[in-house]
Amino acid sequence: MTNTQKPKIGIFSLTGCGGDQLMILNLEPILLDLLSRFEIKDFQEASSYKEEEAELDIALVEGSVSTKTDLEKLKKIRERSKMIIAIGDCAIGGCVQAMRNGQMSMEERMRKVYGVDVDYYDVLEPKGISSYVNVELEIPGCPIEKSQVLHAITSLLHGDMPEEIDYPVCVECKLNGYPCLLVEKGLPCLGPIITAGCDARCPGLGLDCIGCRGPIRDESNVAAELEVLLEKGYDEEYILNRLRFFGGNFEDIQKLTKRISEKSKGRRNSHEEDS
Amino acid sequence: MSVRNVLVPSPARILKSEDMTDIEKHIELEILDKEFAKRFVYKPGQFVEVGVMGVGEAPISICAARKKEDLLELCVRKVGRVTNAIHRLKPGDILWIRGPYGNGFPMENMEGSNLLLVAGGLGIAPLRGVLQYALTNREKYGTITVMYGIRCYTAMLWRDEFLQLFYEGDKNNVEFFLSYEDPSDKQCYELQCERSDRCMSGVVTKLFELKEVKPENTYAVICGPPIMYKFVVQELMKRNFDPRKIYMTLERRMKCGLGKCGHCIVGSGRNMKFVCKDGPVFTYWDALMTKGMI
Amino acid sequence: MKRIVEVEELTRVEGHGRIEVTIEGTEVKEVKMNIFEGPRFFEAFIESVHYEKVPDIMRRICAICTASHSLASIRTIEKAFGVDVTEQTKVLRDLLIHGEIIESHALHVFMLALPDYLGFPDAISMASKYPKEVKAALQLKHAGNMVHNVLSGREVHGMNERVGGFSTIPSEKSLGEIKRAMALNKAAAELAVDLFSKVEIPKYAESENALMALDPGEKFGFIGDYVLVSDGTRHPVEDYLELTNERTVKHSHAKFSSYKGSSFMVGALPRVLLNRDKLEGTAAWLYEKHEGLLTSSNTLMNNLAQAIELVHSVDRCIEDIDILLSNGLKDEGLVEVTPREGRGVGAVEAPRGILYHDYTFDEEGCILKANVITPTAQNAANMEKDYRVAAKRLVREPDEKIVNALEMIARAYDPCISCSVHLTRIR
Amino acid sequence: MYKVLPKENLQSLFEGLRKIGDVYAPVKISGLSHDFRKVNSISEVDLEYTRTMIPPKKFFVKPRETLFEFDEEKLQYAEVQNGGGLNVILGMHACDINGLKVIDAAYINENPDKYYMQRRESTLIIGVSCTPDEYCFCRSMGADYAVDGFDLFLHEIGRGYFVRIGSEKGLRVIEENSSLFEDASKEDIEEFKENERRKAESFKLELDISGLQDMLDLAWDHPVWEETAEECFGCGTCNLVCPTCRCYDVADYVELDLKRGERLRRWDSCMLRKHGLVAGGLNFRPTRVERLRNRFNCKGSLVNGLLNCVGCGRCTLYCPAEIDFVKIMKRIRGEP
Repeated sequence: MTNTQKPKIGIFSLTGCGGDQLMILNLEPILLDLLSRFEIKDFQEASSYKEEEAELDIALVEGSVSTKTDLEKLKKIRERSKMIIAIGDCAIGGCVQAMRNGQMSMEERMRKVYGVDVDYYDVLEPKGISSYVNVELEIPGCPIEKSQVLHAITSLLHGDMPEEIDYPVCVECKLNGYPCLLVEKGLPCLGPIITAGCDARCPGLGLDCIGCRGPIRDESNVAAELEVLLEKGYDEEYILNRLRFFGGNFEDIQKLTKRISEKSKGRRNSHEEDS
Repeated sequence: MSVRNVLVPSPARILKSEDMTDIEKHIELEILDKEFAKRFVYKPGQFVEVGVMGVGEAPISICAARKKEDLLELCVRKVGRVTNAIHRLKPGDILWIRGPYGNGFPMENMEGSNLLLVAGGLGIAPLRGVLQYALTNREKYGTITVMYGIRCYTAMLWRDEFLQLFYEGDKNNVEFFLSYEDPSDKQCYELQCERSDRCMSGVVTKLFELKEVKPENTYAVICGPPIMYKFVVQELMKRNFDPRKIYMTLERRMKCGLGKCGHCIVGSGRNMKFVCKDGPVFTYWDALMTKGMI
Repeated sequence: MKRIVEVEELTRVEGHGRIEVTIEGTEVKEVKMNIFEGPRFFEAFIESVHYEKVPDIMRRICAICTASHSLASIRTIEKAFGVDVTEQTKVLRDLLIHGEIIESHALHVFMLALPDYLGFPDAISMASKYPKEVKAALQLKHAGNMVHNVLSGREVHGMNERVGGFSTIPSEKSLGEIKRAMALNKAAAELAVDLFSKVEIPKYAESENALMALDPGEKFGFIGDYVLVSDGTRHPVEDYLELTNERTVKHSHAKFSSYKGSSFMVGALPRVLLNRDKLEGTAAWLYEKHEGLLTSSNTLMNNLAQAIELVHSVDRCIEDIDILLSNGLKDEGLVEVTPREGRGVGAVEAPRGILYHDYTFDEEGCILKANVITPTAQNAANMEKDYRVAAKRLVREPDEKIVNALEMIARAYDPCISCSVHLTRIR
Repeated sequence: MYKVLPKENLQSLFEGLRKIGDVYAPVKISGLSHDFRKVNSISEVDLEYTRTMIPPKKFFVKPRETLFEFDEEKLQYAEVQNGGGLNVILGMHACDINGLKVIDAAYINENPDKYYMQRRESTLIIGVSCTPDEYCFCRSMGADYAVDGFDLFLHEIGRGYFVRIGSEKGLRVIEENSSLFEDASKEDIEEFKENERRKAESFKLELDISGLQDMLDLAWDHPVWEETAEECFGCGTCNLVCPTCRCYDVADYVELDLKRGERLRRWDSCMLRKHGLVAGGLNFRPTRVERLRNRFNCKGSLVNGLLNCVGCGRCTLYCPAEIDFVKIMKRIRGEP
């Protein structure tokens, strides 16, 4: 791709806050330079120009699949794209809107928020796009980090797959020499299990990590996080909520939720027998 | 202060970049900095850190004996970011090199002995250097036996070169054996029909059935995928080889090549080794003393 | 003969929506704004979450008005627990929201709305012919984002503003840098006013609009506890349910609002018109200069009102920083919060209009019930009204022209569709 | 030659040191933690500290640094100028000084790392004595006393500091500030000896390291690795706060023009997934079990004749999972 033709790119969003596209627009000083290196075929948030049938070298997709409309749109993107890059947590694991997956049915959500039946709209339980189509690269974050996007884009322009970050926030926190909020203050920091790349922004401001970049797939020890926080005196519901903010679709967290709810059910049952 | 910066690479121009298989290229490089070229003295089994600007570096073993001061031959398999990038480059393009690193094979120690070279797949690359060195210094070594295990005919590296040895090596006291893993491979089958005493289907250790290997006055040199070492060593130990006379070269993540970055560390508290500087060539004795080495 | 005019997918807006107008003969039969952005149900899953982390979740409703959600959420919690914050915190919050207005308006005015008037599909293609305008937009937007970065921790979904104050106080140096950037870019903000006072603004959507905006107190601003209505009334934000009257409609994931049975408008135009006396300096002067253009009956004038707010917010950022620096920045820590059972309603003016948050807490400070009403949801019914008015006026024109008009109307509101799709039912 | 620095002269010495270059010293940054920071006044310095979270190795092997910038069009690699001038680190403890010696062995003795050497040579190290807490076991590791590796070493005594001179550079500091120092009297020497004896007795934590290397070798298949892996996050904190760990990773970054860029290195950790990964996807330490085993083996091994642990206690204190280094080593030895 180096010097011949400009790669054709499309920037799409499914259900989410639009923050990952916005982070691209937030690259103000280099935005025009950056975009000029591509042929933009679709960028709904910033342009009215689109070629709906055009083949794409790269499709950047943000947002979760939360409706049947999302899913159809995603499938069409997949058909026309050589490479799909999921940008942001929504597109990777569903982000905050997946917080109650497995805990609260779509029926219940519809009733609570809209006061109508589930078939009133075409909703689906929110999931990342890799649950439905093949995804070549994931760039995590809520929102994504500009530096990481830029690194990914330059790598791709160069012809390489960017290296993915698969170590936790603790690493960057220590590289910056921030005092450990978990060890020193007993704050419920999720740094040990959350994907780095943010340069430990929150600990740098004295705030415990809430996990907005999601756990590291097949690596994070979420059971240990639960144990550590229980020992520090937090209750199970509090910890689970926290793990779920951005990890509702994460397999190990779902397992943990199940284990805990079964345990508490068991506890309730035995209480009932006692009385 | 006049300390040389060992982390800064030197440019080398690609003279030749030929596909040997779908995933392996033979690359010839000309070292551009002639002062650097002079210092760049290497022996078989050593490796270089090869860099592509903007992508990174990867350790690549040198696949030929040193013939000319500024010339370097590498065999690059496309397996990761850096090697993918190397594959994209064309003659005339620049690679950045550091090295040579590692201990290499002790060719002098082996002088006066027979050589048994056992290679699997890409493992033939460093052994090609050993073979070339021994052939250029033919009088210094006894019988040379090569056992080369491949997956199929098209996966055979330096095919013309090695087929010539396969057919005519005996003239030069080189016995070349070939095994292939895909039994349905027609071309390999034809080779086997032609020379059933030198070629058979199966893993490389099957070749021990064709050749009676004796430990006396013989050094074994092994290179191949990690899984291969155990089985080859087993065969050699059955035949009473001295663990100190079995050489093997290991693969690890040798990021710096200088014993600093720590990625290639291996062993237990009793014996920790950096593969990049203590190796990558080790004896089987080292492996027995160093947990987790093979 | 039945004719359906359709804007298949709105572009240069945040989120996903479609407009469909059904015409029979010369009569406009039906107008629908179909919002097909997926719902996210924030109010459902925020239940049981401890107050301390509520703003962290709620600010993720929207990216472009992330600080507005953040501050609305924080103020709601503080009201519920009776927390008073320090003067320094108040000034910092004011600065933060002005930064957001700049960042959001710069993007909207120059990069999303202006291409319509200059005949380009987007700002990127506009850049070759109008480099000054695009550069101004990017620099101004960058200056707004500097405020987010420094005060909030990052451009989108920052985290440094907390219940009770700011976790880390910005350095004098970084505030000085913002001040410099603002001073350098004031001309860019004025350029926006100049541009939108000169382009021809279509009148096809002209019709009566009821307006609502927060009463900012003494100075023109974006934080307040009372709502001003163009009928001359003033209401505490706690009465927001009567003011907005939400209902669910089948064709949209967003809910539609009405006041006394008819639609109303929130946003820059209502703010500028209802609080015109509170504008100061260059912004006040520019308002007077263009007063004739700024009529409440043409919602397309919203862009000009946004441009005036840009000038105002640039000045206010500088003023706020001067106050902070002259008082000396103090590392005050957060005001201590004692959670209690109860309810709070808080509002701020997001770039697009009034944003309400309403939470009920249990005694430990965990959410029992939440409700959020966003500006775009409040505007939705008024937008449909404008589509209808315009379609009627343009009914004899070809589809293309109607489509273009509908899109321009939609864009004038600067709709934030992502925001608008997670509203709770009034229980 | 031994000297005494009366307490009241500390401030003047500090001013003297500031004339040499920037002074870095332990500063309290949180309830538990200190950090070596650049200081402008002695009042910022807390010499009574127990340990910093990040060891002073950070001045020599930087957490992150640009190795060089490149411009491929021009076939140029430009080294980055790292500092220059002399710096002073005031207040290093014996364990950290000994830790630095372990890194020296790897970074200077063979294939010297230019940047490291430059920084090492341009830094004046002034040690200070300390009091062990319940995490310190440096005495067991033979690292509680610095024999060399410093320029001056200040041992606290009643009337000030008993000063040992470790290098010519250190001697020069004394000479240039000669009015601040007094000759050590018999009483001073006795007090120094007494303090050292008392310190030696005050350790609450001990680890028997005799035959540790074989004990680790024998523990290759010990259940402790799997059990600890259940608790461990694999977050790398233990490595990053370790005064002897020096693994690093390297990455290239290019500008949008795809011609210019830089090569960066940063501290790495053997507890992270990619540490043992080679191209093609094979991982030599695929799970936390192998990684933990490797880390403990590495710490207990003798590399270049030096033990890779100085007993500073940081890895235990700062482990978010509260994994206790000494406890595990004891378990391996079969101690109760």
